[in-house]
Amino acid sequence: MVQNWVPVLVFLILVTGFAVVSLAGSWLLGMKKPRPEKLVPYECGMKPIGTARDRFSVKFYLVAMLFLLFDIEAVFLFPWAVVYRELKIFGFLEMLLFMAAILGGYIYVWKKGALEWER
Amino acid sequence: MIPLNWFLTLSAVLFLIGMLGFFIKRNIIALLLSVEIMLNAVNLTFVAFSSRNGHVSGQVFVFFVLVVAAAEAAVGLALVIAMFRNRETLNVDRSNLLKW
Amino acid sequence: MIEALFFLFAAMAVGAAINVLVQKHVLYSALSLIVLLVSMSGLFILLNADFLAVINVIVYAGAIMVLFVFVIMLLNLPEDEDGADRMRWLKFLGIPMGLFLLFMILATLWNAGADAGVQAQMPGSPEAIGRSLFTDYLLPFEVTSLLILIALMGAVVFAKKEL
Amino acid sequence: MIDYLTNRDFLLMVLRLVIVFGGLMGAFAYLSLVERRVMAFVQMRPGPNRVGPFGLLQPIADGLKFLFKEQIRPTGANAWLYLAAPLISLVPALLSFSVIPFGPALQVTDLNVALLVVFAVGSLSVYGIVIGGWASNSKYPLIASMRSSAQMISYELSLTLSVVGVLMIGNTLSLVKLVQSQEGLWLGFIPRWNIFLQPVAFVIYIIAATAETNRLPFDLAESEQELVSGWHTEYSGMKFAIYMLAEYANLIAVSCIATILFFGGWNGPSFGPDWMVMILPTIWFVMKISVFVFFYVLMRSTVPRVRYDQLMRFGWKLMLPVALANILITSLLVALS
Repeated sequence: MVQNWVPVLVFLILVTGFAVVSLAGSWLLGMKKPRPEKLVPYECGMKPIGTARDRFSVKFYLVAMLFLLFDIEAVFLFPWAVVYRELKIFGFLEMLLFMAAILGGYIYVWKKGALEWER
Repeated sequence: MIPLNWFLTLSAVLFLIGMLGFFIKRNIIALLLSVEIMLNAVNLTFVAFSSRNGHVSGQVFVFFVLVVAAAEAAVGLALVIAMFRNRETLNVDRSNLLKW
Repeated sequence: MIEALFFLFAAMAVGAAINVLVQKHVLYSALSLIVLLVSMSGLFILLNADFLAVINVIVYAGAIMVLFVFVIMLLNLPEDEDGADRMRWLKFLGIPMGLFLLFMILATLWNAGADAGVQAQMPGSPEAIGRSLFTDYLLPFEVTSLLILIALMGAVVFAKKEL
Repeated sequence: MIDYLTNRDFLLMVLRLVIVFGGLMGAFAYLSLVERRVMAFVQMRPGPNRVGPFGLLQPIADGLKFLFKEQIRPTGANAWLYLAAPLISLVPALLSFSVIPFGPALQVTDLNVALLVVFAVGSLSVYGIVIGGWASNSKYPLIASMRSSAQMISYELSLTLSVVGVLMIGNTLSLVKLVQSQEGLWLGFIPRWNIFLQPVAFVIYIIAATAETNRLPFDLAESEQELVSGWHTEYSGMKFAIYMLAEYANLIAVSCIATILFFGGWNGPSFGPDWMVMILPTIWFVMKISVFVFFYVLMRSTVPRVRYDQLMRFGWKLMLPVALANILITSLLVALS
């Protein structure tokens, strides 16, 4: 029901307002005397070497993708768990089949070494 | 009470924006993002009709659209990574090896 | 009241969608798309599809877009290189065509006449969706798992160098 | 519109909202003190005790200091994203409290998908970390943000999957109904809490929640020795305070969900006059949360940090299979019963 969500919206406005006001307040009250040395990105006191925008290992992509895969499975599991008592053993078999395919992918990724972080 | 037409119009506008993005943008990730806009427009239509007809099927379809979008993003971005590795560019007009 | 919320979310969605196209750096486009997704969830709530609204945020904004942002960040992409493409004329074709199609759709919609509004009582609860998904749409549900499996394998093969 | 805004229900809602929000702010302020004091006692030192009796005014002093700190934005940082990242962290973290029932009468709103709302806003909090690290234009924050976001999404999975078993028993996604389903006693003395039915799920949940909130055995993101202070190295003053607030908000939120799902929420003995009957459930709830929070603080001061490869291996190769196995076994038992 839409009415039940109105408090969430009000809460959202309240929270955002609080955060913005506190940031703005500190911007108004806080000191602002920038000097180039002060604004250097922190690198243990040295001058920064090279650029900070570097490329990353493709493993992060694989982790995000595995997450996506299982997130979808979880999303199917929620409505399944809610109606599980009505589906009885039939629902169990359904989900077993679904999970078998997902687990196949999981084992495949495992065997391909996508989950190994120490190289 | 919001008329159904409003949702359909919004959906059409979003779909058009996504389509324009597909024409205008050349960066392959931007193209994928445009596709996501179009998928969302379609999702909105599904849910609007589901709500209009008081039937849950439209919403179940959105579930499947989500899965397809996830699969598309996973494979599409893997291709992006492979392409970037080989060509150091994401401009779709520059990866034209298969043309000749 | 509820109409105002519709216009708020619609304006957010259209603005975010246009911003996806306007931004030069693709990371900003992706972040803008997240705004679009969240406003889309707001629209779903207005349509009484609570469950779907939340799922939309979890899967789309919380997983698919994370994947996009990760790839953009780990490739460390430069700004859009729009300069030297030979397909630039597509833009001049695309915009009029798009506007024409938009006109067509709008004309059709408004000719269809003002329809009844969306119904207040709607089976958008997790229970209703679960019942439908695991009985009527059982086959698509199971095929979905295969689709995910294949997508996963394809993605690993494409993305991992040493295979 | 005016009618709606002066409606009694609406005013009640605003009242609840203000109570919840005010209570949370107080809780965050004093959590920062409690954490430092308890850690100090564990390490045999007094901790902050100068400002007010027992240091009770310390949070106020901290807040004022945060407010008057100098505004710094590192060179080359993306102005808007740098500013927006703490907000993106805090707003979802606090938003989850709009659906958490602190007592039968003290809940901002009751949704039939409340549990998923908490997970949804939790899944958005990754962006605060990623954007914050990326926008700072500094190396440590960037590394930390990639590490930390990969860690968060890995453990978010186990977190999400661990509650499915509870849902199968409760058959609802509404937090109020989940609490109500745990009312009463078994055999007259054992409370009907889900922890006795789902102990494995509880262990997985607690471990995953620790990783999800970047608490100590898993605080790879802010491992001080290697990455200075993680993705918020370049943040100072109020922006840093907002990040800290988000961290505490996440900590309390996962404790609330653990209490609701596994420890019967506000359920507890109820006695005395009417006003006590009304207030007691909230007191039980707050006490249960405090136990979790205290546990997290103790863990922070006792457990050593794990290595990143250990963390990822543990999450993907142990937690995930166990969570899935738990779901399958639970579903089999439920189907047979």
